[in-house]
Amino acid sequence: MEGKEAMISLILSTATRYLLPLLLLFSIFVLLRGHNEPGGGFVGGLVASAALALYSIAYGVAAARRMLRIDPRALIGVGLLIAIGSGLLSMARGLPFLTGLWVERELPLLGKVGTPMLFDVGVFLVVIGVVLTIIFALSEE
Amino acid sequence: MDVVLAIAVGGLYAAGLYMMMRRSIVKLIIGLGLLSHASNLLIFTMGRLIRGRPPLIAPGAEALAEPYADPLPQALILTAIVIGFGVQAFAVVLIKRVYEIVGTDDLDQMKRTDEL
Amino acid sequence: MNLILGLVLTFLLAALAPRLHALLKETSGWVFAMWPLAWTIVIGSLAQQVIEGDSVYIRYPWMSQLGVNLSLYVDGLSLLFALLISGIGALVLIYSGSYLKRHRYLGRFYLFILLFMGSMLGLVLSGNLISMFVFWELTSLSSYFLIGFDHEREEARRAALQAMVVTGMGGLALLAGLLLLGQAGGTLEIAALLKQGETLRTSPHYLPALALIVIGAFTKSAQVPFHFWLPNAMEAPTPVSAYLHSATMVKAGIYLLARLSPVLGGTAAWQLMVAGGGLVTMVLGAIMALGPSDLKRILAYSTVSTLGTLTFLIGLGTPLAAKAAMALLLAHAMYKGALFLVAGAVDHEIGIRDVRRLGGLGQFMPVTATAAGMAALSMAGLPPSIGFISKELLYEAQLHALHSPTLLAGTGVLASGLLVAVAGIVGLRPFFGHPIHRKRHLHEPPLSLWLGPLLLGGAGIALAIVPEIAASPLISTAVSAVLGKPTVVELRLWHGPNPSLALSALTVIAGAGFYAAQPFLLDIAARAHLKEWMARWGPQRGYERMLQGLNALATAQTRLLQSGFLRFYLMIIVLTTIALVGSTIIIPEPLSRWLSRIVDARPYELIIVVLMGVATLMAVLTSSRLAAVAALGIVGYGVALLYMLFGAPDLAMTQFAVETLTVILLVLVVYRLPRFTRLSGRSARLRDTALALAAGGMMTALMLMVLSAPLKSRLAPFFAANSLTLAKGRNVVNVILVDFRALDTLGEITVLAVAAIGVYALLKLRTE
Amino acid sequence: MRSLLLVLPLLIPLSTAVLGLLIRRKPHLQRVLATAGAGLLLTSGLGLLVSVQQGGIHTVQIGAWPAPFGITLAADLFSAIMVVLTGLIGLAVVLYSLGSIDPQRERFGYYPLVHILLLGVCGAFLTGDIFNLYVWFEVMLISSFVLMALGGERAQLEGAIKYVTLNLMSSALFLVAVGVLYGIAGTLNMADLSKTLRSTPHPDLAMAPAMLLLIAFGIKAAIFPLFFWLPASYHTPPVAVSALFAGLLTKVGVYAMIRVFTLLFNPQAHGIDLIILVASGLTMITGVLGAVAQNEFRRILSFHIISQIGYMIMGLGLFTPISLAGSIFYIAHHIIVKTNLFLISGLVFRLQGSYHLKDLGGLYRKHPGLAALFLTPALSLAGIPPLSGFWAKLILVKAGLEVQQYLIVAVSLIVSFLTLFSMLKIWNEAFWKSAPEEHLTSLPQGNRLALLLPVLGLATITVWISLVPETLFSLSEQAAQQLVDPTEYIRRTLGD
Repeated sequence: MEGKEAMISLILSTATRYLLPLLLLFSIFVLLRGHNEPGGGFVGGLVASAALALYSIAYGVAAARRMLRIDPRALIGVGLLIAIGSGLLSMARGLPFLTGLWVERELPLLGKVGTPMLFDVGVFLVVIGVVLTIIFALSEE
Repeated sequence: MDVVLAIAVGGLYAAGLYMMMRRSIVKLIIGLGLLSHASNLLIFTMGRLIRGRPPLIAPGAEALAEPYADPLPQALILTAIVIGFGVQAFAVVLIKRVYEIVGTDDLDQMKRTDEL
Repeated sequence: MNLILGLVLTFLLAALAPRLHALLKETSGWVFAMWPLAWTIVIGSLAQQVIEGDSVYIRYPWMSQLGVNLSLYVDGLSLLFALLISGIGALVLIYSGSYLKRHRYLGRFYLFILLFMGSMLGLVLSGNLISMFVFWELTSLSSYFLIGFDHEREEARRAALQAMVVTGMGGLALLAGLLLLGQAGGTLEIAALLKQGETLRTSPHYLPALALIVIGAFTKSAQVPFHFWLPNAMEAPTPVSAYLHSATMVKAGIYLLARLSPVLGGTAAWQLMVAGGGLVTMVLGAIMALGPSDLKRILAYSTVSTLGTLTFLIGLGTPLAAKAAMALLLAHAMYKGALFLVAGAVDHEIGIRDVRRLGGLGQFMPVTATAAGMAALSMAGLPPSIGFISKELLYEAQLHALHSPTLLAGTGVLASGLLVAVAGIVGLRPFFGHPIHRKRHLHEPPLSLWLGPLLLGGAGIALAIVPEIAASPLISTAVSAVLGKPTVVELRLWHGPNPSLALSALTVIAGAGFYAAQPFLLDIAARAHLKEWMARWGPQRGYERMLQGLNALATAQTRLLQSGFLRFYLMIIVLTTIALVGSTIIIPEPLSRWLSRIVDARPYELIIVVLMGVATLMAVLTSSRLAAVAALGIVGYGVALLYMLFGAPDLAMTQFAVETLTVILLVLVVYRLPRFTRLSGRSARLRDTALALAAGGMMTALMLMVLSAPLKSRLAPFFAANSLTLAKGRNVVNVILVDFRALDTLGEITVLAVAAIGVYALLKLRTE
Repeated sequence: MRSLLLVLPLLIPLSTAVLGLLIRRKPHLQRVLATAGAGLLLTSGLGLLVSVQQGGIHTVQIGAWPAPFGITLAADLFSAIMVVLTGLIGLAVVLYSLGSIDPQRERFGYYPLVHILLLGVCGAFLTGDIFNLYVWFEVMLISSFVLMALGGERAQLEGAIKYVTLNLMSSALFLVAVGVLYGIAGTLNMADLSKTLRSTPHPDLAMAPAMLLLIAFGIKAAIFPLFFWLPASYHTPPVAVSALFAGLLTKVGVYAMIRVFTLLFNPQAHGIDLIILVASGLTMITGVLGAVAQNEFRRILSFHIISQIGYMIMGLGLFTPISLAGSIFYIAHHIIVKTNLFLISGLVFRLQGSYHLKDLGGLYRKHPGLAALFLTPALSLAGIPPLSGFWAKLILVKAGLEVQQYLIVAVSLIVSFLTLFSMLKIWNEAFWKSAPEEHLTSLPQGNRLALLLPVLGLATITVWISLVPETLFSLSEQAAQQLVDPTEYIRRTLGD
């Protein structure tokens, strides 16, 4: 029995090692394409946190926290800060809060870049922070 | 189809409310879940149903072509789902703690704070 | 203006009184007395002007949008009251400093008594109904604190509460009445209202306003059946009883009735309520005064009787009655103030207030005895006292009343006769005869304790001997104000043999009879179980029952409503919703059209809905927690599929993801909780099913109602047209979320953040 | 400038909260930040009020999207008054918390939660969009959930279950109402909804969402028969939290009710005004009877909140300019007084270690200053003249008499008497009665200032309103005028 569990955990941890970067990359893809295709910060954030949650299952919460380096609660703060900041940029220009500002030229890979996308990044980070805070705390029970 | 959904929403409300009126906190949570599904589906139906025309502007087009599903209720529901998730997560953990502290899942045993 | 400043300064002085007292210590009573003395002088200096017929009227806006001003209106009536308040106030302050010497709360006592004095002055000087009401309530409040002065005794607290409850309820009636009056007259300014008695008496608001105001006045002035709080208020220190509960505050109701009599008076309703109520109180108060043996309670009941007489006279409303009322007011303030202070002095010196255990004190405290004797003379209505003059006037008014003068005079003689006996009991008996008390060191109280009674008692005689100096002019102007027309009153001690004099003689004889027969009468009362009967049926009992009833009602109601059962709360909310929302639902379409709209559904859509239905039923019926969670998840996925089918891929993705996460969370938590057990009975389940189905049905009906009308979205076309061009995004839903309505999303992620903080805190923070 | 003034009451608490989350390991800095944030919020609110009073209704289109397509923030005088009150109560409660909240709660995000609550409240007052109002309600709600349960004591959790469940019912109904409104009118901007609903070919349809909102806001406002969550829970968290809730939360429900039933729906249609009046009377009575039945300081206060909500919606039910002004005056008076009473109950608890009247006593003797501090808001709440509560009551009674609604006037007067009665009960037991045992201590030296300053400050404001009621009343009157005639609000929001 013990051997079987160790086997599963070995498979899981190996799989996770390869899956994690892929899933994180995918989450960023979902985030970025959201402005034009289904997706966006929220779903992207969920994908990323699923990946990290998987990691915590495979290696334990402590390891996941170490790997993440930043406390998920701080991630929430940072995400919120980015979201607010994206709205404040326009105020600096005398426009109302949360007015979209866009970089004129299209950038390679990203396409049109503007503050609404920055806002979505904030959403993305908040979602990761929130889901991980909850899952880590529950797993540590 | 909207009539079918109206009936389905009514059923979800009935089930949700019935579950909320039980004495078990677990049923209470499940009832809340059903209730939030019902509300979201209600708003979705209220925005009127359009089959298979998501509000995505086709490549090359400048604007959405008619007919399209109303994007606004979708955005509202999305917000509502996410808020609902946050609240639900909190509520779930709350009942867990309540159970741990009070030692029962029977809501009828939790009326000390109301008693004279 | 100076008067307003004076009022403000009085309150300021009250606020500072505890501190000042701490500085002044022993002399504080004398020093504080300077302030009312100054008031007396100021008011006195106004007297000349007012007596000449000029009333003083000052207006200072306070809440002018509502017609509330801090107005002052000084005419003869206000003048008489203000002089009594400030004059007696000075004496009482001197007295208190000594009476309560070294009491730990003497500083607070000054605070409340000065607060009271300011309020009482404000009340009688107010020229606006509402500002008068403000002061009216403040007198109740200060009375509350003074009755409960000795607050660690439960009786004192109970008496204070009782006084507050009775006068407070009356106060609210009064407020309503005053506002109605103001509405009928279009102004709250007294001066303006006084000019439109005719209009007001014919207004539809007249009767309710009158009734409400009379209730207010009757509670304050202790008219039967609201009188019971006054004897109980004797829990207050004696100077308070002398000042508030005989000379001034209880007369506020009298003042109010007199003040408004030109406006409200003269009608049959007025006479019935005011004169009738007063008459009953006059007689019953006098009878009840024979009962107790406590000096202060005897005095309190006799005060009730006199207040009844005053009310009766104002209710009668004739010029003769007004004269008698003002004279009696003056007389009563003098002699009753004096007698209370004497009672206090006696209590202070030997610690006894029971008349049965007092006697022969005159040889030890002659000055006090003299004061008591003079006051008793006035109370008994014997010459040469102002009490005699007022009683003669009372009889004259009664004999000249339009209706049943004989009966009225008869009751007058009865009540006055009883009061003669009472005067003997409280004013003479303790000082004459054999000393019952064998206490050593029995001696005259200090100056500050006898000065007040002596001056008041003496004034009762002096005012009668030379009425033209002060009494006549003061009463003339007061009567003019009450009658609303200039009137000259000349008080005389002797106006020859007339029916009134005969009645006076009769009164004295009756009084002597009552005095002698008192023990016998008490015996009869005891045999008739009068006390027990009163305890069972009296108004005091009514008050107690009211409080008990209130508490019982409150408890029962709270137990019923705030039962602690969450499902009961939910049920009520659901029922309310069904009732209110259900009432708005209209069915605009025939059934056949709905059927056709059901038919247009695709088979796979129906399959999803049916599956959702089955899962819902499973969630409800299963006895396994995990099955219920799984069923909830299936419903969620069904919803997501529906979103997918009807053009909402973003929603579908989000729903899938959130549902998965929720199920995981639920599983993590729920499997540690106990299994489902059937907790509620069959009937409860049936009831809840019915309720839930009704609510669900209503929601369906609501949706059908809305769906039957076409929707023309004002917003969707704008988003469709501008999402790409202005907001640079092809996914309109996403553009709405991060741009068009980004503020919603900002709120949404804040909610998420808080939820995470909450979960974390719930799991990690343990304070217990 | 104007658009900045409108956004600041959201940005200040939000930024304060977020920064607070980021520096949660530095408790000292947290406290400074929380205090500064609350102070700034009050300042910005005052700025907004002055600006609105001078320049009329302010609006800003968030994201520069024209109304009704984006979200509009709008501040009329009513909103501005409410924001000022929010700032005031926020500051008072944060100050009090400095002296009373335990370090554990501080570590777990107490101050950020308070500021997010303030954010939700301000958002609700300032938004001109019905769905956005829902979102702010949720922000306020979730932070109140967490504050309610933070600490995890048994009573807190039991209270929280009911608080959470019943408030979620309210949210669900609110959400449904928004969905239905969109299904009828196809718009969410409240000014636009007002226009659309007034010209809709199906005016009857609008009554269903009107009723749904009445119930949803009725639950939040704790009116009869929807108030059960309040007495079940308000006495369970730390007193600073109770005070914050007592002052602000129910009033957001009242605000929303007044806003919706002046702007969106005509309350005189479909007998809504009558429903509101009946509810108001029953709310007053059941609330005050609840208070009479209680024997615990905070529970008495909790039930009084309910009965006084009755007065606030009485003004709405009467629906005259003066009655609405009365409601606004009442709200302002009540927020200050009720918060203060809760804070004072906390001081009493600190001194005697209990909220139960039977365990209390002797405070008048040992702490006359505290007694005076209690009497000011207590007598004001009971409507003793000339305190602020008297004026509030007077306005409403006068308004009621003017439209011949004698029954509700009688009820309001009787209830004010019962309020006095139960306030005197507290006075009698906690202050006059001698202490059951000698356990009188004094307030801890270090925290004295933090504990007393807010109490003193709020009492001073009460006294000021009492002596100079005209200022607040004329403000309320102007605010009511804007509510009665919403054309200006609509014009400024939609910009045409």
